Amino acid sequence: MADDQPLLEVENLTTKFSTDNGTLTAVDGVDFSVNTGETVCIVGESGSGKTVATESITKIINTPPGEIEGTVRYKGRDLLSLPESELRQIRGNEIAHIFQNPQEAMNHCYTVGWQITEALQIHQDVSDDEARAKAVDLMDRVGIANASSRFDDYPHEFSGGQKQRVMIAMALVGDPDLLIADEPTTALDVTVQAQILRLLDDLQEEFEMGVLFVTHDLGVVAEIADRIVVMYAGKVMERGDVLDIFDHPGHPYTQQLLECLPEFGGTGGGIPGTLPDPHDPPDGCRFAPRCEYAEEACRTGEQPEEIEVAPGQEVSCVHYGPGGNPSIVRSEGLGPGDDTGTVDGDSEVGPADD
Amino acid sequence: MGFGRYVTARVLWAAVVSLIIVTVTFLLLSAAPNPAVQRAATQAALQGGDPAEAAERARELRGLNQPLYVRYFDFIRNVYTLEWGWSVSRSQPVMEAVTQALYYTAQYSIPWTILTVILGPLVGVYSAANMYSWKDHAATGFAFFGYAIPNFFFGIILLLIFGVWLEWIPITYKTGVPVFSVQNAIQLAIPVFVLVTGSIGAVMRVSRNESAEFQNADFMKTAKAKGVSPLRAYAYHVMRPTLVPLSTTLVGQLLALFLGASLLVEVVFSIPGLGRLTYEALLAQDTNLVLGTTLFFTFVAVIGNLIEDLVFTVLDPRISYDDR
Amino acid sequence: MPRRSIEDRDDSRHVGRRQWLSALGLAGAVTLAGCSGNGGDGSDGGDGSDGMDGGDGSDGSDGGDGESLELSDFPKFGVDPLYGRDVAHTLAERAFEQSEHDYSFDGDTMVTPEGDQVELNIYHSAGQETSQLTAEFIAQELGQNLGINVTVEAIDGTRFNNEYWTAEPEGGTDTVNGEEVTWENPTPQNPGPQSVTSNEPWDMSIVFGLNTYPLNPLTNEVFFDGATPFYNPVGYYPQFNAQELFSEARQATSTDELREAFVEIFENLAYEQPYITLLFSDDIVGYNPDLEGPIENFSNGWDLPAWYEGEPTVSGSYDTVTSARFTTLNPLFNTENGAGNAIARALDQGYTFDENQDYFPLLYDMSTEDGEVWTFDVRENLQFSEPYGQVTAEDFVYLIQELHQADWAPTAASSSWDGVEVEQTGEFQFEATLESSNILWPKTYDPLLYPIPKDLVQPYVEEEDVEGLQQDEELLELQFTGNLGAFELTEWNRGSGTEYVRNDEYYLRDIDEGPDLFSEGPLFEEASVSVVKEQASRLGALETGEADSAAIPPEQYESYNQDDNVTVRQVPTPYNTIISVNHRANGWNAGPGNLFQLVPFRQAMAAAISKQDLIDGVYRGLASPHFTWQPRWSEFYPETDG
Amino acid sequence: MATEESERFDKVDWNDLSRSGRFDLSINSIGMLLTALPLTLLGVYSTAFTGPRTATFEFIGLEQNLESLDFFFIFTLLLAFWYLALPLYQNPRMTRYYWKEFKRNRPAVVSLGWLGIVFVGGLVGPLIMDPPQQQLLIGYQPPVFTSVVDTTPATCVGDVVNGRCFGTWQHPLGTTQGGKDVFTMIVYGMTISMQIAFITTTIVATIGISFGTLSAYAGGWIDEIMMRFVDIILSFPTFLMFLLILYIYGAGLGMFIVVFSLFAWGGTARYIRSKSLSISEEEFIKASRISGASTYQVIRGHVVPNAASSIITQLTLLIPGFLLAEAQLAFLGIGDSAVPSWGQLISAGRSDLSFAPWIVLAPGIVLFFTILAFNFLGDALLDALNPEAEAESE
Repeated sequence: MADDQPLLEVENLTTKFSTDNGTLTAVDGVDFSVNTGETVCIVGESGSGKTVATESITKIINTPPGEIEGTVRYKGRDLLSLPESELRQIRGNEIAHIFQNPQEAMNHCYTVGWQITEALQIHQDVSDDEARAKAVDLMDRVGIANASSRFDDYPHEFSGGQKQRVMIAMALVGDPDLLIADEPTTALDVTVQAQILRLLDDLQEEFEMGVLFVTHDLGVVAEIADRIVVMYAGKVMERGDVLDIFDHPGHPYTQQLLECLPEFGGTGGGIPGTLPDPHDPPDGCRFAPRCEYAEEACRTGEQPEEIEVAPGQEVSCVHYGPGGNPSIVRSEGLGPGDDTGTVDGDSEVGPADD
Repeated sequence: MGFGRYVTARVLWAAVVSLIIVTVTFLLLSAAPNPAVQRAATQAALQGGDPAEAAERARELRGLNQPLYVRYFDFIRNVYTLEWGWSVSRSQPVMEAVTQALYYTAQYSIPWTILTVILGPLVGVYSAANMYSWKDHAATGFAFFGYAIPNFFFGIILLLIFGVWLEWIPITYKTGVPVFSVQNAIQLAIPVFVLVTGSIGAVMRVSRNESAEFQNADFMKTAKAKGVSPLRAYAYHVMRPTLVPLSTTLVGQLLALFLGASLLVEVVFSIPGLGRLTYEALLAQDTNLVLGTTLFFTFVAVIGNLIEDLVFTVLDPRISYDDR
Repeated sequence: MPRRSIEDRDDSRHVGRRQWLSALGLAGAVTLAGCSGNGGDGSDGGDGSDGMDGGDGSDGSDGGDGESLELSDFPKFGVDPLYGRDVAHTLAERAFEQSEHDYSFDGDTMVTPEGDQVELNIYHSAGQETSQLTAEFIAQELGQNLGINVTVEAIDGTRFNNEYWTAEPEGGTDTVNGEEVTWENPTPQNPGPQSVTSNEPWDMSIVFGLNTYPLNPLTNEVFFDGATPFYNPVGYYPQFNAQELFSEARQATSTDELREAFVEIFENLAYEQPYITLLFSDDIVGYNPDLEGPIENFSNGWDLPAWYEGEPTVSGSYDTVTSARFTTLNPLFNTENGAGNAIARALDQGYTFDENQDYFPLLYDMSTEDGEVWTFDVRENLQFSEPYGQVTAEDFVYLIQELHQADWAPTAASSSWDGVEVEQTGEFQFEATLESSNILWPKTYDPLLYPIPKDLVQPYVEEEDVEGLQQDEELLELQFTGNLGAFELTEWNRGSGTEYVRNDEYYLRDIDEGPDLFSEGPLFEEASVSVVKEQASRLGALETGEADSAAIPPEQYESYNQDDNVTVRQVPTPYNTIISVNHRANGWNAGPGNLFQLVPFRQAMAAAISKQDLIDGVYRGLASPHFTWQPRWSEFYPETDG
Repeated sequence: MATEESERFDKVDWNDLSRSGRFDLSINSIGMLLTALPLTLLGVYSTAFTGPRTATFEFIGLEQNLESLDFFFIFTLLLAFWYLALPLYQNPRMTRYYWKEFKRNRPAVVSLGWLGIVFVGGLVGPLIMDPPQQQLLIGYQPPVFTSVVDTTPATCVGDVVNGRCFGTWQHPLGTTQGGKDVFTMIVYGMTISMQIAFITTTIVATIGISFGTLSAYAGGWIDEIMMRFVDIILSFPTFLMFLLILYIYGAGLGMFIVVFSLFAWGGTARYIRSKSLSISEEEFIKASRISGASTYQVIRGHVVPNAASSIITQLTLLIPGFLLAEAQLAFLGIGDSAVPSWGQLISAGRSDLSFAPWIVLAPGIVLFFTILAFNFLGDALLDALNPEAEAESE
């Protein structure tokens, strides 16, 4: 695998679902990439298609009813074109997944140890004792007290936080190179959340993994993300380095997202309006109906191309495009600790909303 | 309260239940006129003796004139020491009659139970796996067909077609045939088929509904993410949780079917099994044999329920023993 | 007085049939517990008073309205001219006059004194298709021709016997034909005068058919010897002097004299219809076509050892199917016909009757001069199995004296040896003296004995241990038979039947009487009797050759007759199909009095039911009309027509 | 895809709750009383005053005779009408909702149609068709459109063409050995099946519900004893017990129904208990308790209606068992042979299967369809009536 090539490269990923009332496109031509040792965060409200995107990478989504197009190059191989049997070799062994709700994530009828060693033994020819030893020390590593005796306990005998630790152990038992974490801490209370995040961070270095982290909580993003990809209604609005985006968010949606955070000087208000209907998404920019700077151009044609507005930072917004006036949108001064109070730039230029 | 204590509690309870049922049977039968006494009376009358006195002697001979509770106690003593007395209508000890009949019943009920316990859940999970597809409708259709068609009706038709017309299977059941021979398999093929179609329906339906829920459970997504193959996912991750609710209904279903269905299949295919033994014992009003067979079925039912409880707790670790 | 054992007539009775003398033929396969009994009526012989000589039957005096009906001595009711609505009405009206309550006809319906329609019930054996159809046909005919509303009810044979047919014997006295008659020793079948009744009331029943004893009609005195015979559940009071006629018959010293005496008895029975006689149904038996030996005669199967399949060489097996299980194979206590057949395969009895009803000696030859003293000459080549050695007269004498005549052992044959003096007169000879002469004694089957080793029975006799004797393993599994049976019993599986293997030293081979094939007998390697409950399975087994013979229901006679892999034989039976009408106090529940007690009313009922339609409809023509207490083919049938 | 907001079973209607005092009966109960009273009077009259053989309606000239079983059957019909059919009419929105759910399951609709036929046939049949008459001479007539070799029937009603006797419309499904018309016997068999279905379900439902709710609400050791008693009932070998009782005290359809339903309510009781335990945990029960509703009102107003959907489903799945048991007993020759049920017909025709198959096939297939119909109906009810299950599998 050439060094310069990213660990995971997703191009034009599209996932559609055929339901009773027409086809629904949850992910509509999304690209992103993850390098080894890097943590990429996909951010967006729930229903923005971020979970579907991650689950389409290794085709965990059931097809039918789902259809997945585009290319997902992992270590140079396009996973989507692989036959199921080969893809199965990669799941759990090369690419691991942890999910949001640890309570339901484990089968109540089997011991925790059995479920962890299962992940290992279906891929590698490892004897039971070896597998047990590896699992126990991993459980220990993820912070489960007296792991060797807890190995034979059942899921209902663990707390939420412990269960998530077990899930992490289960994911890492196969020494994966890429870890996809789909809102792993959302269901946990805040104190446990912090521990889990720090654990993930340490493990990332120890296992030299790439981490694709999905969350809607910008607090979490700030803490662990290297790069972030902002998704809305199935499309990428903005991507870039975490610090750049937090300092000077380009896309109005990102700006509003950041405003929701009190510690970033936002007023804590929510974003007016609701998500568009995925069955027939609006023309032009997906955020146009809820965007205060929306203009006629925003509501026609396709989602605007992503334009590099700063080194490593791209935004998909008409105003930055050719003939657009970025000053309308681009507002300086919004950054950590700076409380200019004013919400946005000179509001008199763009019509508030039509 | 710990597995050990729980098991003993259930076993004790099983013994109490069997005692109650046995007592009810005893009372029912002792209320019925005893044919042997009547026969003795007519016998004596025909020989010019005094019928009343002969009836009294016969009753004495059989110990029927002692007070009820004395008869009841030595009846219970006999029951639990397995001396079930002599069967008049079969001229052999009741115990021997029951074991001999059991030998034939076992030959078809063991394969029947195994097939039902294996095929039932498999077909159920399979049809849940491709819910609402034509495969699902076919499987449910088959299950309902088997469940709905009266087994004796189905039996006589199959016997006519395969026995009389095609002559593939013997019409009368040959007892002399060695148990594990092909000939025995042939002659038991149709009875077992009739019984399995009858019992598989209920099991299949329960397993289909139960496994449908587990199919979309989160741990299935985890399993897929771990790279577990669909086959293994179903075999382990869906099957075992499905067996939990299934086990409660499974044993109950099989027991209910065991006496009824087996009796009719034995009558239709002239298999000298336990069902027919009970039926003929009742027709001949052979008190000892009726009690013997009732005891047997009671023990089977009671042990069945016991197994059901134990299996239930073993299969589903979430159930702790205190709140059972 | 000879006593009878009651047992069931299993409908698959066909080959090697042992003619157990049965007073009661169940029209169904329900086994009735064997209860043999004695005649019990100390008939003191006719006192010569010339009571109404039954036969005159002349009408005249009690002529009803409409043309006066002339009844011959031997009237044949239920067939033209004595069938139909008018004949039935005339006879019924005669009965109305005799009865002190004024029943009458309101148009076509018979009405009680209060004016509502006469309603009676009729019982038939539950689960027996033919029995149900017959009952429904009778109900229809009585409805049309006598305007009686009959409800048909099914009942199980055993329960009918216990609750309706028999009763607690009470005794008592009553006037019969103007004479005082007392019931000295009442029996459950004749508990006393008409005032003594069974627990449950009933009007009519076709549950039981009775045996008419064509071989030795003398036995029929058990039914009709006056009002107090051993067997009279319906409480029939004969109006002719039955006792006198039966005692005359007993004096007869030759068959002609016997026939002479019985003509009058049977004419009276035809006239008085104690039981409404309907028909004699034949046994229809299907056989494997290449089986040589079965005949269409009452003694079908007596020469079983001479039967063979295909070539007259020892080969193949002879398999039969039966519907009812065997309760016991212990020869001393068995009273079932089906089990009788199973025992007969492995153990011969004293003698049998060949196809022209002549005595054929098996174990012993019987001879007599005066019909009172009978000598039994036992064959000398008879051997029990080890360790019991040769069969001698001592075995038989010991068996009779210590078992059949002992009161502690209720053996099946005990009623046959009551009042018979037995004495051993030689190593292979013994004599029996009867209380009164009976030239046809062998034909009553009373002197028919099973050979039982003395040493086997002795221990039980000393302790009078009945249960031990009944449960003895050697007796139950017929392990003592030596060379006394055509086959040896190899296995008795209680649920599925019996299996036998050929007996290589069968004694019959070196006797000189009988067909020459006996010298090779039996010509089958094996034999089996399997219990198959489902009639469809029995017939299926016959068709596919799994069974060599099986009983066929009348309605399938036609189709099996044309089926080329089954030959069908019609075997006549002595069992009749009758309507028993309850003369006793708890009979006739339609209104006051009891019209069943009146002869003309019973004649009206007999005339109201078309025998031919019944035979064609239910029995598919495989039965013959039944007018008096003898089948048409019996020597003692009153007429010698056709 | 949230279901459109409809008036839900478990909606708490406060004013309705406060108004329904103990004696203020809903019109359903009033209707029930008004119709059940004359019925009981007629019943008393028929059993006490008329002789065993005179018909009940003789005083008005009808010669129909009602046995005690018929009275009980009519009573259950009234019950079903007032408490099942009428409520569906009373709240149309809910009915429409359930009908929409139900319609999706095509086989269930077909089976509902079939059961409708059997129900109507069972009720109206015996009134318009006189009971099957035995005519010996026309035994074994083949069904219409079919023919049989002419030696089978004694005489052929239809025409005989080259050795084969053809069926006629006079006996659409042929005749039995005794000449009884199979079609009439099947119609009469429908009445028996309906009687079995309705009466057993009523008995099982009443005992099961009362036992279940009582033990759920009594709690503590009472609940323990009751549940242990249910254990005993469940492990009773019912079939064997029936054989025993039957043989000593005689078989009759009434006896069959009583014995079988007395042993069958165990499952329902246990089910209702668990259902009412789970329902009583729900908030709205606590809410109504706080507002002063007595235990009776809580059970009557909330627990039973909520459990109603599962009770109905459970019962429809019990009925096939009873129908099958009756047919099995008839086949064994133990059933009451005077009762013209399908089982009796199968048993009567079984030995003629090889040459007169229609005698067995007709009732067998009808019985098969009826049992199948009840199964499909039960399943469909399970999905349609059970909102939670519906939401779960969304």
